[in-house]
Amino acid sequence: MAFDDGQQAIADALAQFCADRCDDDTVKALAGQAPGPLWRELAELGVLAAGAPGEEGGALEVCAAMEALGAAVFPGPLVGTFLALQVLPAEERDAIADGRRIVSAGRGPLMPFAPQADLFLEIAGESVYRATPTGPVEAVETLGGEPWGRVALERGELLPHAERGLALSEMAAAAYLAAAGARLVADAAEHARTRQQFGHPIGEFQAVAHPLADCQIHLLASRELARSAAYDFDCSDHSDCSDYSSENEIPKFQNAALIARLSARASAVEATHVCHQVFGALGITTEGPAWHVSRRIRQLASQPPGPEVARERILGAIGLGLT
Amino acid sequence: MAFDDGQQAIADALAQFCADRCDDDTVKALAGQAPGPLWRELAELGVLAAGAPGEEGGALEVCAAMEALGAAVFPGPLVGTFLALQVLPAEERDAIADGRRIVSAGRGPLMPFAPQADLFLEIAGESVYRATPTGPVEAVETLGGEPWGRVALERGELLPHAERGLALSEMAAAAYLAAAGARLVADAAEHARTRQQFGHPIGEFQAVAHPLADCQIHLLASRELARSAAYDFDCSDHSDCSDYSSENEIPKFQNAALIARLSARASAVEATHVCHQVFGALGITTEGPAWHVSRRIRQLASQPPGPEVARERILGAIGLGLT
Amino acid sequence: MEFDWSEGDASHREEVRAFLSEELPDDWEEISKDGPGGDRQAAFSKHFCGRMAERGWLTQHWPSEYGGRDATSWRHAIVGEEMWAIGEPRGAQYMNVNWIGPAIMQYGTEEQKAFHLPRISAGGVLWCQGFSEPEAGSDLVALRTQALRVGDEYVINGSKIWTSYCNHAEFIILLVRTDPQSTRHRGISVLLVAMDTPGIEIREIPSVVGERYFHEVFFTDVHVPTSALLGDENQGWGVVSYALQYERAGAARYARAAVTLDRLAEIARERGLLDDPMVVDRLGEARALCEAARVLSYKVIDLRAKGSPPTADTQLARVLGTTCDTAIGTLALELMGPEALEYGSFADANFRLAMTAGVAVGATEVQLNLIASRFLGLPKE
Amino acid sequence: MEFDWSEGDASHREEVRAFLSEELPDDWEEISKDGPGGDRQAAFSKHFCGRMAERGWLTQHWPSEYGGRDATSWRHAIVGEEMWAIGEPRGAQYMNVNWIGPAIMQYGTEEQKAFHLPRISAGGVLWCQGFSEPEAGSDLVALRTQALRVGDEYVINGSKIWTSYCNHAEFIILLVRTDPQSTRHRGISVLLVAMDTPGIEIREIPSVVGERYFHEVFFTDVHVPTSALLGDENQGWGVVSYALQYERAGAARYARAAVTLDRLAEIARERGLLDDPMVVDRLGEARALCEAARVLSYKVIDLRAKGSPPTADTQLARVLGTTCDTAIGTLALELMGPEALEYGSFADANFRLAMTAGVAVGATEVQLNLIASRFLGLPKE
Repeated sequence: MAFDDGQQAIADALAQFCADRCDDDTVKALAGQAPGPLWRELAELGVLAAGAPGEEGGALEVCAAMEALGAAVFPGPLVGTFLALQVLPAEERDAIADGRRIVSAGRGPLMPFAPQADLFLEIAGESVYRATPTGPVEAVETLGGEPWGRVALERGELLPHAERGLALSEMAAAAYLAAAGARLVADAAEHARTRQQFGHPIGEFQAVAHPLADCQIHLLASRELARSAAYDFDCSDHSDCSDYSSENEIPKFQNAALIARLSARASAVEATHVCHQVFGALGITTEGPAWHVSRRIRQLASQPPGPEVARERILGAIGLGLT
Repeated sequence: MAFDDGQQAIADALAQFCADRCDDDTVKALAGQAPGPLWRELAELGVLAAGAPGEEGGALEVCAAMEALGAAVFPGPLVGTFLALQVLPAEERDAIADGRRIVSAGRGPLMPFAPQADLFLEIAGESVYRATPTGPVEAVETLGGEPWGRVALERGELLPHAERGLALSEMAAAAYLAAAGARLVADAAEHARTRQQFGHPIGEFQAVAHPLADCQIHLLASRELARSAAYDFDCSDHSDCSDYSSENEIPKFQNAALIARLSARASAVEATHVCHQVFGALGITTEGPAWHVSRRIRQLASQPPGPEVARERILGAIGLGLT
Repeated sequence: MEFDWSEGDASHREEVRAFLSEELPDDWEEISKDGPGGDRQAAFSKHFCGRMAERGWLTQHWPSEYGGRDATSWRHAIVGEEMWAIGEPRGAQYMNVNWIGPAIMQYGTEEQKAFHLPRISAGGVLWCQGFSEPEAGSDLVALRTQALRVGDEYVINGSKIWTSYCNHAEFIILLVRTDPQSTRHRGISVLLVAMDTPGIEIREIPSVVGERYFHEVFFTDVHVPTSALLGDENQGWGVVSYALQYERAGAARYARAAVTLDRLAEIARERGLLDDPMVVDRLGEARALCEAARVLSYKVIDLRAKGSPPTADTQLARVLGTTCDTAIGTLALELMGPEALEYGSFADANFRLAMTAGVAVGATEVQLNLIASRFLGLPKE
Repeated sequence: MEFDWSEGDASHREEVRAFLSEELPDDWEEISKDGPGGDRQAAFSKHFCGRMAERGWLTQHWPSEYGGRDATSWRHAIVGEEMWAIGEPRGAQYMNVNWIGPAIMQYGTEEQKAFHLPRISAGGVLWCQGFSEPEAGSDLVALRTQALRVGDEYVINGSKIWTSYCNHAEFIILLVRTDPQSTRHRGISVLLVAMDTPGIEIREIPSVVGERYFHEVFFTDVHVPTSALLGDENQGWGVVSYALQYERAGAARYARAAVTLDRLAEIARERGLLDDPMVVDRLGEARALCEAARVLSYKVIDLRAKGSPPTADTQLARVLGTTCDTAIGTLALELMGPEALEYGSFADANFRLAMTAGVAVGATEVQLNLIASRFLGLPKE
């Protein structure tokens, strides 16, 4: 599945933006930092706005953007932002899409980007609530280099369109994870082509090459599944799309997003294992080529919606198949 | 850990017995057959009797025997027999140890060797009961080539020493599985040394060699764990053995048997996957070098005590470690 | 976005399903138990493929001049999915329509095309594929079977192995060495040989995956006319490469796997196993694998629909299809506990079938080598 | 059966535990947080090893002539298990007593033995190991650092990388090429060099696994006397192979892993995760892995106790120890969910540590090659 010209243009433009403004050194330097000027620059490109209902763009545009951002392991509360743009009323969206307001979406009490957040969303099962801190936010340094916080939340208003918000954010996470994983594999392959041991580039050894090839397969499939989930999401807005699984109780876009997330999560985490093996000691230096990528993958892979939600939805989706 | 001379003599004698009386063709021919003359010949060697309490021998002798029998994938109700010899009263043991009475031990309603069984033992959690069929035994052909049966059972007397019986039979299964797996790996390695593809023996390819090496490691460790479990079992009869985990509620021999079984089960099943890849199409012919081994592994790996019992015991054992 | 099922595709799927529910007898499950090589399924497939041919569906993706309808690859893929999902009532004929026919179309003489293509398109002829040899498995070009040219005939000597369905086949597409001095890729040719030619003998190799699955085929002084040659003499490697590209993405294994998974989930539900989160997780992972395999297959079909030459994407789809089959076969065995051990049970049958996944179409190892080299630029050993 | 802990072994373990609970300060967990390379743990280890030496335990397995007590390898293994389990209060000195000292014993001159062994045995000296180079990782013999003989000195130029603990070390056991014309295994020598020799510079490489874990060490015209040579000139490969055999089974990683697993199980229990059969299964699998690694390590110790030369069993134990560490690190991360992401948390710290398991001591790949060749007779590429 290929993007159309407009979507491809988004991906290309963002790849260029990341090359200019967010290279590896920047990513490393920004680890643990609050979303700052770079986040607002991204927002000004209209990337976040594409995730709001009724705006220019849609899920495929978000998907194209997330692939470019994932390949650059661009930091920031991307996933929570896409959730928020679907569930919050129109009048609140601009400040979020502009990068002025920071969203923390999670299950609590450990919340992503909580120290900087202007707005808290609590995910409980398939529901999303507004939430208010009832005490101070205790900053927490994370494995993934994201600034999280521990905070007690009081649950507020139940928000509408949670199923769309969760699906969009899951699809977005899947696209990002698949791209970050693929980039890690590409870098590891480059290393394997040049690193000599025992008189050969290590990429000649099947013990190195085959696991990388296996990762590549799963990551490409995950990318396709994310694109396909984005397509289904956009389709669900229109009546002219065929939806041969429409007999099912659960909308196709929800299942597709779940499947994409499961697949991307598994394949990106597997890629971190494999690539760290390939990089050896280099991989566990903070200056090295792998850590800033693999830590982000680890972080995103652990983010909600977590296994409980996935499980419930799997139970619903189990009979899907082709029939 | 090496066997002492007596134990090694058992292993050697049984290896010779299997070479003479139970080669691969015999094993293939006996698939699906009831225990017959060969079973009684084995019994006459005193192999089964070694598993009875107070007899000559003990768990290490059983372990040595099971390693030899596993390497030859010797057929018959070995595991259930060792269970029975521990839980049944002395006056019933001779007929079982002599091979005259066939034991079917399982959770029901699908019971191993049921069509031929003279005696049924029902395993329920950590307990073992005598059981009586309440109807006819419906013969069931199995994936593993063992003659099983579907039969309704009425639960009878609760038998004593279930913990010893289950531990001995688990250790026996572990020793057999580890040996059968190791034999499969050795055969696959032999194939990999001789089979040429792309101008090289396939064993030169790391994609072939490394998974085999990995299996070898785990199988050797499983063998050691089975031996170690057997040692603990025998020790538990004497007071002169050190037992640095004796503070735990669960006897060391029980944990050791469980660990050995978990390890052997996982490593032998993994060996079937890996070796079938190495053998390719040869592996899925019934005439070929792998199927009669891998089907037996599959069968034994699925036999009770199953995951529920294992889980309960793991919960008990979890705090074991070195402390 | 370039891909979606069109309206027509969706209704075609419905038509195919309606056709299947009409044509498949009540005892279809019993008939198909032993696989496409079984006597009953083989016999049924001739009738069934005839009925498909009547509707114009059997080779609808072929050009109309060869008995097709110029349908898109997507239409044909829909048929493939539906057929595989239900246990392949076309029997071995999926090979005819997927790659043997197309290879004849590409490389055949006018005479060969005129003779073979209408027969395949009509659904009444069975082919088998004589590629592998005892010493030439994944490494096909190590083949030794010789066809020496003597006047206007070839005289074939040698043997093939793992030949599926050949007990029922009228023809074999046969890979032979026509230049006895040659090695590796050079000097190989492809012959189209009638299976009733004197000198051909078949031995069944009993397999764990069902009746008549594997055979050895022995060729002893088998004489065939030189007109049996497909493509140019000694240039057969090009022919076989072309066919293999189609073969490797030919089978919608993921469709079968998805149906198996649905049944497995149903059984798990009946047994109350769905309370166990581990079971649900495993089912979810397996579902994600099926969908991943499906989506990669769609990439391949998309290329084909656009008339682009096959790419290494075919390998990706193939490896993932295998992974998926194996994962579900293993899951079936684990979920069913000792019940899975019953011979012929749902879990047992699927596990046995899954065992062949990595074997049937080229070793995964070779495909991973290719992927490492084409996608990741890794050097070859 | 040849193996069991003797009565004395069991009571020795009790003694060691009592000693540990007496000697380790209340803030030991805090001290040991950054690993043996951290400043606090390094400083503590000098005090601690001195206390061990007072008891005669630090090098009890050494011969009495070199400051040991002729204790069995089992006794020393007990110490190793207990030390590793609690976070290695010996700091980097486990290297001294496990393999650097033994290598000096085996290959050293009388002068070297007299100078170095009592110092190691007394617990007050730290060594580091200068083997790896940027272009010579698993493939050590690709090393380029040169030591040219000039009169009665060697002049060293080059650099080492991934050198652990060298910031605190007084000495380095250094692998150099003394014959500049040589390649591979030939022409390599081992030097014992004081770290305060002029021309040695250290750069820390920030790592994900704790403070001062990795360094680069640069040698610029470093002059050392020829008496620094350990073993014969150009015969250093024998020396390093001897040391590596001890190194590779030196660390009782399984003991640490088992303790980690116990804590993980405890946390899982507190959180009610043990109701989930998947969690219990995974814990059980991990426990079986730990025990498997332990039992293979015991085989190696058993050989050593009998004075047999090290065998390829060492590789088995090593690979399984790594597998075990990785499995438990991953499990910790999965079980803890988002909580695991907290920097410095139990799961995070263990995961980071586990990441080094496969890296620290020779690549697993190389070890699998060895096992395939020695145990399975598979041909080398």
